[in-house]
Amino acid sequence: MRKVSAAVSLFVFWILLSGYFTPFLLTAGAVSAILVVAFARRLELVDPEGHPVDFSGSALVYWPWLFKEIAKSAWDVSKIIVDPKLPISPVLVRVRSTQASAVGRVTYANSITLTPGTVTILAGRGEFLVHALTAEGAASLAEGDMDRRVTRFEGAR
Amino acid sequence: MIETGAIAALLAMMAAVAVAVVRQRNLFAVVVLTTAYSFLMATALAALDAADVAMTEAAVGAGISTVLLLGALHLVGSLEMKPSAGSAVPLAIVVVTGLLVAYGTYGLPAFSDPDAPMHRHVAPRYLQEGPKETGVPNVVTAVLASYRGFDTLGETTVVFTAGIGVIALLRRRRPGEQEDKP
Amino acid sequence: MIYAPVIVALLATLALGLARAFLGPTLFDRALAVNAIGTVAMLLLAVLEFLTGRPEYTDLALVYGLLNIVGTIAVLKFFRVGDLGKEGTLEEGDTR
Amino acid sequence: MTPLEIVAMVLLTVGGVFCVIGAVGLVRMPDFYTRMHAASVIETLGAGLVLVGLMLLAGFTLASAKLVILGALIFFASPTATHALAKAAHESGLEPATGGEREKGPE
Repeated sequence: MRKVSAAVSLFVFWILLSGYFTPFLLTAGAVSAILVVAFARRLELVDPEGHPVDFSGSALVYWPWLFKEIAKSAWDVSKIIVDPKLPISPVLVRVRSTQASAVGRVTYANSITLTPGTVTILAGRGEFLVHALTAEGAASLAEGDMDRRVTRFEGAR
Repeated sequence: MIETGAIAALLAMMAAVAVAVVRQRNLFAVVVLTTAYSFLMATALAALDAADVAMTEAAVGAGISTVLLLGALHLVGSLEMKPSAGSAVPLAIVVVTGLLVAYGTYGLPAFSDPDAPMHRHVAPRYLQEGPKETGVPNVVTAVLASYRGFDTLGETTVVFTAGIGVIALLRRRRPGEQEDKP
Repeated sequence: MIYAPVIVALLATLALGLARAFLGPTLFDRALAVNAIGTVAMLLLAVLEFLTGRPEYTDLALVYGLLNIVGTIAVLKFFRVGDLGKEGTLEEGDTR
Repeated sequence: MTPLEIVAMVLLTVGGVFCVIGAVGLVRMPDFYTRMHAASVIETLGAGLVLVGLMLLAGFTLASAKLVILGALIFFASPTATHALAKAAHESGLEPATGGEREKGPE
């Protein structure tokens, strides 16, 4: 099932990149997609981690929220940069992560990094080391709102 | 107009990177700066409408050659020695050669001149007959993959090697797989 | 006309990024700057393709994006492990 | 210019301005770790607005689809690269300049 969905996504990707719909080119695309999946299977790359299709539903809920957060904090960081006084108070904090799976932890770590103002330096089991540009940024991360949302994202498959 | 300005700005930045690369003694930094140079070069080429050359520059310049240069650094160490002789003579040679090359460009047809010999030889045939003779929609692809197929085979090998490099770099270790100790 | 401001802005970004790449002082600063330069070059390329009326060549920008991350990871991996052939240490779950 | 083009131009310009702000931060910030935050402004808001602006101009076409793929690539690849940089810097012993307190526990 996962293999079929991987092959279909690759074929759609081919069509998007090519933009031609002649029988020869479509067949070539389909054959390439199937061959790539066949090789990837031999390399053991088609697993829940390599092609996490199970999360597509909950991603539709989580990503819009994440985009909003990114825009908000990017705006805050931009204000700090253009401020002549450069009001930064960088801190290193340890943040709890309650995700059970590797994909969940990676999603949380990447969400932290994507949000300007906070970067995950080390991502361990249950705890991340995060560098924050301001103490306020670190404090709002410690409240754990993002953590809860990622855990929900991970659980809702 | 704005395109010309953008290309000029890109070329100026490339010149700045070249100077920085020459002055830098740490070879790690040189490799990193060379990558930036390749990105600028590829963007300038794309702005000049040479999409295929831009693609190759990005793949070879920023991709495979970074990896190869780093491999070489592993063997030779990453600090460049100070040159023993002064730099006046080499600088003079470089300046004279550069001026000669710049002078040589005045002998070339104007940029994108439709009457240039290059555009009157085989190009019209590729443009008109290409899709019919090869069945490939893109003219550049038709020339590269069909009319100059053998030539391209070598290039494809390079791109393929770059792909293998990517897989080697991003490969994940399975649980239980032993790392062979050096 | 539509594209002029964004092209000027992206060129300025490239120049500032290069300044950081020249100044260093650590390898990481340079790698960070070049990573940003790659992203901005990608955006500039996409904009230039629209400017010249060939929006379908955005594939090129995709190639940049892919190579950008490969280059960054290659430099970092080399810096940490000292050899591109060796595997990084990645035990299950860990990165501490 | 049509209204759509005006909206696209505003998005492109604002995106470009955020790129410049990020680059200014890249030059102004005092140490490597703080510069990372500035660079992520370029990769999120700057790149995002420019791509959305271009998508408006492309309309519902293949070019738009490619721009979406481009956006997804940045969305997934850039935090990975940033994290790799941060981790490598941390492991090489580069100390972040923090305002006194270090490594607080979770609240």
